[in-house]
Amino acid sequence: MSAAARAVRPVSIASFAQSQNVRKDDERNEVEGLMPVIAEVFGNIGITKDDVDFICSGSTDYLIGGPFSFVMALDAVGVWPPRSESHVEMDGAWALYEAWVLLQEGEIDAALVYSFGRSSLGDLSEILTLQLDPYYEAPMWPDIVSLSALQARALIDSGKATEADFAAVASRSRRDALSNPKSQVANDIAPEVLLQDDYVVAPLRRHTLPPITDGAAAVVLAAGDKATAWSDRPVWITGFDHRIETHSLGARDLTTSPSTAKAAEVAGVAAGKVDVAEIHAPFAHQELILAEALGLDDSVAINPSGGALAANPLMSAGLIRIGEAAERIRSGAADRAVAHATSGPCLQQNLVCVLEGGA
Amino acid sequence: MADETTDQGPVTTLATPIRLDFDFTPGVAQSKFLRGLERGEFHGQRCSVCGKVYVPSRGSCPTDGVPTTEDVLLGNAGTVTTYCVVNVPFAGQSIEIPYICAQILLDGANLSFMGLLQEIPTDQIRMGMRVEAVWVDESDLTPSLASVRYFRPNGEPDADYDTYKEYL
Amino acid sequence: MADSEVLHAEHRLEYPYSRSTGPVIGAFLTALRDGRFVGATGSDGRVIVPPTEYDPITSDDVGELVEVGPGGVVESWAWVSHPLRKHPLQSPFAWALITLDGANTAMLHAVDAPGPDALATGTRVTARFRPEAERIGAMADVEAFVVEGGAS
Amino acid sequence: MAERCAVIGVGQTHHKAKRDDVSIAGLVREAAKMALADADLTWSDIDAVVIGKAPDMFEGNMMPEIYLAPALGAVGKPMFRVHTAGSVGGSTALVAAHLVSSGIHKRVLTVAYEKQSDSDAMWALSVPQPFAAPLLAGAGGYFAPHIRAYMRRSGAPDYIGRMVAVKDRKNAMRNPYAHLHLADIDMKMVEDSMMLWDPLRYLEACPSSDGAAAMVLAAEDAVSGNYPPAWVHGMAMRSEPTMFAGRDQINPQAGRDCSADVYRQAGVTNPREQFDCAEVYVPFSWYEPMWLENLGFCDLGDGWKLTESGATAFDGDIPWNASGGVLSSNPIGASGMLRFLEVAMQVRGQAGEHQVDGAKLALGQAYGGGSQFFSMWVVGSAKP
Repeated sequence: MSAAARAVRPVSIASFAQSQNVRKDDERNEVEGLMPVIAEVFGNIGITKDDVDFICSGSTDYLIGGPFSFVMALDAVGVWPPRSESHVEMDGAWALYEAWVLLQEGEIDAALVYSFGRSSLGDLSEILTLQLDPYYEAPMWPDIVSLSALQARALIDSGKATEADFAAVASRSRRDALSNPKSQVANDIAPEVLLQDDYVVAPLRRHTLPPITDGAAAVVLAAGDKATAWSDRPVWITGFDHRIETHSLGARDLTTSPSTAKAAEVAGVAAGKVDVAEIHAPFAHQELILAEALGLDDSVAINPSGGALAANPLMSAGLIRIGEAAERIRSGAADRAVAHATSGPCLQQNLVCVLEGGA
Repeated sequence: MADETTDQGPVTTLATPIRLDFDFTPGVAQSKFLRGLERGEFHGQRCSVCGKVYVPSRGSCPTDGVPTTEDVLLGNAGTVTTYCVVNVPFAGQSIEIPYICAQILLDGANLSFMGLLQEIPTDQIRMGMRVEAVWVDESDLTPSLASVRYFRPNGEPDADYDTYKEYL
Repeated sequence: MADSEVLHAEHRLEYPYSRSTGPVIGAFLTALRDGRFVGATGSDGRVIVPPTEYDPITSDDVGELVEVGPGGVVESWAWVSHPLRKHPLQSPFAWALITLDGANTAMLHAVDAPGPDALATGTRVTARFRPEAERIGAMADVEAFVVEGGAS
Repeated sequence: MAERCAVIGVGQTHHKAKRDDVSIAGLVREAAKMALADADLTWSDIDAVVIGKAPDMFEGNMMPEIYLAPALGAVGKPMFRVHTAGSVGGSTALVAAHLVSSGIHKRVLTVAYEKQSDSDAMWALSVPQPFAAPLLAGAGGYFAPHIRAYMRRSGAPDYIGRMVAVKDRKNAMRNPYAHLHLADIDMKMVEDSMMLWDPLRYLEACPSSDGAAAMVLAAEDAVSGNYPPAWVHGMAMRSEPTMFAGRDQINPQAGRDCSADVYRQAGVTNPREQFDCAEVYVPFSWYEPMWLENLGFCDLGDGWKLTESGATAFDGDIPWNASGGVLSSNPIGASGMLRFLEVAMQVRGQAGEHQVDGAKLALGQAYGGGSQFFSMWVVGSAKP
């Protein structure tokens, strides 16, 4: 792979901010929700919008039900004088990837990345079906919970996991979320108790599902002198890749995540000990598939933030994984971390980012 | 492949109707503007950094990226900065063509918005024309731009080009 | 301003999309209207159902169309005890990935079964088509799959 | 530090009001397979895929990279989706080019498309939302007042727009892929066409098209294909806020800054002299003189004089939109990429009947939204 041989320019996660994750942000529009997050991500390191050379955002029009929602959101930054700016109709983790690519060229040294979305406005079980094949699948309106349940069933059938394993993931995630002030769902309930939940779509019980979350997040990336000037302990991106699989669920092995494994290989996850992993697994069983694909063993602290089971703001949940992983390193709790983001039904597309603490 | 069972011809199109329902909110700042319309008033907001007045404000100053917080009550009169005459029918249109769509800069505001211009033949409209809002009856006022029936000339002399050329 | 001053409204996003199918999807939908299934041969000879213009892995153009089904095997399934308003069945049912006889990939559809105990991975099912007069050339021409030899 | 990047393959569909012979996947594959063939490559030679299009509501297919990954040879690879409004076709190409110039990938396929006949462009661009202003003017009604303001500011005579409308449609007669082929087009035909948004007539506005565009971009050590590569000499994007006090919508600062950046990278100090041709996003005829000024091909206020002189015609000294441009084909999400692709064709010498003789250096420009988003690149036959 050319990427492995290439000299990677060190880029640091210089700052991270996220909104309070809530079930419904009932008052504010996208701009009003984003402004405090943008102000915080700059304020953390004492810079302004004039200190970044590039801006990239991630969002989707279908959450608000109208075209060009990213256009209005840009007013939360104030791009005057005009800025080099781009947008992906993807999770903010991919917006961060685009900014990282530009920083690799060495022409610019800092970028703002942000993402936003109110998942509460519409019915996600209907909206997300529009991601599916528009001829064969979307017209039947198969909801995301049902599709994830097909994956969970395949995992159980394969003998790799049980419903008790799913409950253990959910229990641990929401218990860990008790120490995350930004989380939406945090509690301490034993797996045995969770297993008394009803099925939503069997074999998925209530606790295996992510919450519906409104939220936004932002990151400042820095390279060169700015990376060291803006942080006493820069958090370096040392490996970064993303991969996609075929769309047809019936042509995939749903119990594995080859795209995650490939991205992990290119990003060099196995090149050192992983202390922390922030995995974007909206459904509890998906963490098990992803942990295996990432090659993580029991020594790795998975989702100390609580992960997507504690807060799942669509279009930001992946970017937040990168930010949360970076914060573990910045605080000194970890030296090397893996962050992951996903998109599409049943983990179709996956992104892997390796972070390491520096002097 | 051979198709011996039908005389309908092969399937070439697929109808896939899509309907999604949302709970929409315009946000805090735009709600203030819309509540103002409900009272027959134009409310703008001033940016604390650059001092410009936006009507409506969507919550932020687009150039400074900070919240607009100071409420500004504007008057009823303004200037046509530019316009076009709509001659084309399109879906959702509710006015008989031809009619005039004008960019209107309210006095005291720093941004124009598009409004319907009536009570003037389409060939007599001019850039710089002074206009005023005509509101619906008080009982029909709603938190929506539909509360403004239209704008019409207010009889004042045209504004000098220099006074509005910055807003083109 | 009091919080209650913030406005809300229902917003409906609605459009009657009309999609041209192209030759391969069109052939599959035409076959459905005729009460049968076809698949397409992929680059390694695997039969893809439902067929796309391209192999789902290699992206190469697919080859000839071949008849498959109407019976098949459940590869995975999920039991919906409370159907959503747009689901194809309004009484409890299963979503399933079904590999039709003669196919090498599974397709998504609904299975009408009396209860979750009637289904397992590996269960054989068969298509229950709508009456010919109601078929229009769409996935919904198959009302649902049912367990082979089952009561429904 | 940046690696050299070249266009080594191009492909586009026949653009039509309704491509009712293909699915969405079939449409994008038509362009992508043509680009691969031009580069003499197959799907497996490609390292990554970058797609772009305008709002997902055109097709009612949310985040379409998910559905299209296997249609575009992306299985097991990185796949990316860009959306920057009308400039998206251009910015999609730029995101793809950066994957090469950053040294991350050797060969990247980039595709932009719109299959807007699945729905209706007017609907999808202005989905009515609660509390929004009543739909007063329709799509062209947004731009017509700015055209009037340009005429006032520059003193341009009213026939300039008609000249552009005729010129671009005549050019389209040389382009077999163009949507509109109006053999009898002349000034009178434009003048007789319906006045839609006074001062804008029907034939001064772009059509609504289904279509796709694709390019293969490669690093210097991965160049292949049937024609010489088109080397990327400069690329830039700029955005400014949609609405703000004192915004100049006729000559937007973002467009000026974007061109200044791309000219600096390409060593261009006199665009009219140094470029052999340009493909510029002109969806309404009057945007040619406006963008001539914004892009520095002439002094402020003189754009219409350049158009009137015939300089931008196919046989002029700086042909603009030899392909027929957006006025002749407008698959919205792909329209920007078509500008970028057409200039690559010109400097590779593969533009056929609309080839500008000896084209060596050319500018591609795309803009979007209410003229607040810009993307541009400069390509040349010589290595940068």
